[in-house]
Amino acid sequence: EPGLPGYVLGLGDDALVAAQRVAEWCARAPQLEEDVALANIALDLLGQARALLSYAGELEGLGRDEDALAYTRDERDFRNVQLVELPDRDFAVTVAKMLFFGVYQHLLYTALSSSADARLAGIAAKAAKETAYHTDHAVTWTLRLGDGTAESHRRMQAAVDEVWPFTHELFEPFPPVPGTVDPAGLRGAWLEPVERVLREATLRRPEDGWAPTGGRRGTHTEAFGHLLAELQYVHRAHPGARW
Amino acid sequence: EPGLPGYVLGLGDDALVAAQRVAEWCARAPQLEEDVALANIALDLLGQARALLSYAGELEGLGRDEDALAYTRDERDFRNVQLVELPDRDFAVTVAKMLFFGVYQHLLYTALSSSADARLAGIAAKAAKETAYHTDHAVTWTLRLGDGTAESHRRMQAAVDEVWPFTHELFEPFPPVPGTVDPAGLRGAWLEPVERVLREATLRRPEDGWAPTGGRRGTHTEAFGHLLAELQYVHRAHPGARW
Amino acid sequence: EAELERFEALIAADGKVEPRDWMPDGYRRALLRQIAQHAHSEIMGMQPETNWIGRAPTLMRKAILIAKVQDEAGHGLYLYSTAETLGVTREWLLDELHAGRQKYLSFINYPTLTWADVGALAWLTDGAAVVNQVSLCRTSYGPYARALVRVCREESFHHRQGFDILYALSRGTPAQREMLRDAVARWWYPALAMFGLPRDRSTRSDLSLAWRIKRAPNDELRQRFVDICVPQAEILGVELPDPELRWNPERGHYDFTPPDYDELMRVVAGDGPCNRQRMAHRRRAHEEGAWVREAAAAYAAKHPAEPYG
Amino acid sequence: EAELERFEALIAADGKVEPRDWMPDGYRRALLRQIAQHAHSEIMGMQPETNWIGRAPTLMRKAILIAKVQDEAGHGLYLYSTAETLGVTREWLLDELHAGRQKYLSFINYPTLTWADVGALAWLTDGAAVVNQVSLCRTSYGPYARALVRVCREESFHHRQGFDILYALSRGTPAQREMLRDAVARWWYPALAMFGLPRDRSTRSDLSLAWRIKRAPNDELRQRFVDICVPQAEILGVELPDPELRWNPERGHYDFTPPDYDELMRVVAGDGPCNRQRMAHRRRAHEEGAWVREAAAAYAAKHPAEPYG
Repeated sequence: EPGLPGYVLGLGDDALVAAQRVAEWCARAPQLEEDVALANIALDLLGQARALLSYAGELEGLGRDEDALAYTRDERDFRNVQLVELPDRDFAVTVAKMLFFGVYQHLLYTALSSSADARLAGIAAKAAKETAYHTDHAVTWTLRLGDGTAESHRRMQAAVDEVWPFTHELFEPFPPVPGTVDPAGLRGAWLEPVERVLREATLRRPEDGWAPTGGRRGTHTEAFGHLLAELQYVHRAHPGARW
Repeated sequence: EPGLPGYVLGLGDDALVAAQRVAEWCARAPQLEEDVALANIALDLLGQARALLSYAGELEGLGRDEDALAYTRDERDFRNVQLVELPDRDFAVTVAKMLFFGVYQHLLYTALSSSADARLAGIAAKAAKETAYHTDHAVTWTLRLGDGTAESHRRMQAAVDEVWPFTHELFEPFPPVPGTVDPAGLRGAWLEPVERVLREATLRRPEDGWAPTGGRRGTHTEAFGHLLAELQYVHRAHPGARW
Repeated sequence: EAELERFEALIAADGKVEPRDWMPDGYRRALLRQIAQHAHSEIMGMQPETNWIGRAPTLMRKAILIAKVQDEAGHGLYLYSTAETLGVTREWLLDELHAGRQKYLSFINYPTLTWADVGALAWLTDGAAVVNQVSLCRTSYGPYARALVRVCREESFHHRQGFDILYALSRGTPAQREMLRDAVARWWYPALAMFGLPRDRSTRSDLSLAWRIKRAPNDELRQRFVDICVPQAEILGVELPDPELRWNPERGHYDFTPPDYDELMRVVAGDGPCNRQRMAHRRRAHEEGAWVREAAAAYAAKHPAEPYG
Repeated sequence: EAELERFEALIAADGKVEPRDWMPDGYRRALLRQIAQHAHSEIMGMQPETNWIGRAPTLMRKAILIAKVQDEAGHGLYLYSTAETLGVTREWLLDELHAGRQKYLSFINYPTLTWADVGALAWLTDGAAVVNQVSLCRTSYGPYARALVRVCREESFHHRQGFDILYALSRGTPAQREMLRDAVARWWYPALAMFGLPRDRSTRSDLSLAWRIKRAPNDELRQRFVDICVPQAEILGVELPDPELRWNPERGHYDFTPPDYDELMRVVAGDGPCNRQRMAHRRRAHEEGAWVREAAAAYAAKHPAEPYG
């Protein structure tokens, strides 16, 4: 699904799935400040998801609103990258995902905020500000965990190693569409701050090698189906109901 | 919902939910023999569930088969005891649930195998044999964990303490219905082997006190809704489909 | 003795006690118990709600629910800081909570079984909290009074959002209307019980009133709450689960059956449906987060904050 | 030397090598690699299937799937015992697996994304396994040959059940038929790749054939599998994802595009979509179960089994 609708849908799904995962931390974060911060980030991501999915639905022209897109598509129709769906078994994994994904989103939204597509530019301009905060937050925690205790260093390195392969998919080329920004051009700008933060956090930057992919074409990890079951269950159990 | 249909439905829901939980161990049991044994127990329970739910559906006379009952009822319509829905965070919890529930099921099915209701008697006779094996298995593990290492003793005692309060609900009286056995009469017969096994396993028999209840009236624990989301998702996502 | 007189005069004049002021030990203890219970209730109260974030049936409802939980975490932070003005640390307060020596509101020990519970919980228990806290805004301890002004504003927003969830259900499918009825039936009494024991069974209450930590008796607040709820329930078209509930023109209030205070005492003592689950969840989160907090402390020790400017 | 001659004569006469017989080191190594890979594949292969036990769309399908997974665990047990006849322990075999030094079949490193994958996985990969194992039933090592007879019978049952899942989908809703098409398209090549490298890229294969550990070359078995699948795919009304697939009357076989062997090598080397996930899951289960195994051992040491009679 190339074209603007597919592009916007992909970004919307990224934000939706990331929000669902981050929100899993609510009421079980390592400290109360982090309950507040993670809920805030989940809210920002969910706001982005709603704006993007609404727009994608309009572009598509089939009468699907944000909820129809979020709640009634099947797994194979979701276009998010695999990185956002990875299970957050450990707070360090959450931090690694937030760092890699946050920097990516921030670069992409910043570029998109001068898109010729005014609607997309507007959504992106707001989201660029939000993701600047998310990135700062992730950087802070990467430093604390990487350069904290031996245990936190070990966990953070393991998390970086685990998540790194999934960052390649973020920069897969997108066929040129007016108003969009091809993420393929952003990897250099992404590597620079990410490598700097890892270095400062005394963490090893993983080798590039294995590069799992497929999310943008609807091929997800096995964890994703379970996430969808949770996300969509109530909505699906009451077809056609309004809430 | 008194009467035979409600009685049979409750037993069927017990078996269904217990099967769903036990099957969660597949491919992650502590050893391969246990993968086989737990899959076997899950299968037995699922078989009981299918027979009982089919019969409950016929008694009810609304044209609901085993799948309609398992997949399209909402949380508040399930009649299982809360014990079976408790999450199996630890193998010791699984063992404790299997011991307490297995002995209960075995007593009840044995008594029901001479029910005046031939259909129920038939189901119960088969299930009585199966639950004898489940009980043996649970006894073996209770002894091993209770009288194994210090760590396993600690975990097994914690599991027994955690699950014990939920055993009271097993013996709530059921209004007299021809062909049924009131579980309220079974507690003495249940306590005898259970206390003996706990003693032999060097485990402390918990005090009776807190006695959570409500499952038979559709009031479940918060874990149950998540179990249902998993159980019913695919079925609900394709209303009316045949599989 | 002069100090006690000055303190009592201040209270009598409806003045505010501030952290640097002298205060009787009993006052400090009662206040700390009150604020700690309030703070703990905010963070424990997140649990029945987060149970539904993942399954919220629309994205807008999901966003509102996350925002509510975020507010509660924020209130928790704010109220722990308020308690710290009394010379304790958040760490100590959490230890007291985890050890079961300090309490949180009893309604939190009931389960949220359907989506309608999210609405009923907010409509009824946040509604009850607002009635309570509006009165508490005139509490005699300055930092707590100021904290409550902010908390109250957000709680009243939550209360309205809860009503809105239920209103949508009341206009929905038969299954949704049944969900609404069922949830309200289960949450009505836990909400009524939030106002605590009636006068004749509550000894602490009088002292708190005398010191103006609390500003109205439990029973008065409970009546105020019932009087507010009944017309709202009529808008929802939902029956409150009390056959004795009716307008009493002589009193100018609704008559109602009071909560089962024995049940309340059992739940406070630890034997509600979810006490063990809530405490285990809370302790697990705390224990599993220990390595993160230790890392943050170690990092801060290695990297003292840069001086400003 | 006399021993080697006797061994080779036995092989040439299609006799069975038994555990107590002398055998060349190379034979023992090749055999162990084969049996270990088979055993590991049984237990690792449970993972893509257990992923769907919780969500199986009918209770009958759920029961069949649990039974299948149970069979696989049973095969695992049986095959580890078979490997033990070669003088190793199950513990050592598991350590080799966990350390990544012994392999399992590559198809297990692909994800099961929809319910149809459960059917496609069984129809295609169990189908391929049957073709392979029917041939292996005549393997020269006695214990393995006897194990395979039983394994084969159950695999062929699984294969038919997989087909039955897909058949139901093929008669189902448009969404179900699309699910079927999609799953078959994704599992076709992982199944074809199960037969291993073609003759010109496989050096080990010749030796295994010479020793009659394997009884037919990879390419021959792959062709046999394709010839079996095509008419079954026609019954399902599903297109196999190969535009070159067509009957070749001269060869009396279907022509087809072979799998991407470079991809196969990458997946075997560890870079399939799910290698890391599968290994992490396996190691986690093993580690989290350590205390249970230790308890069982401690109990057994305290309570030696009662003597019989």
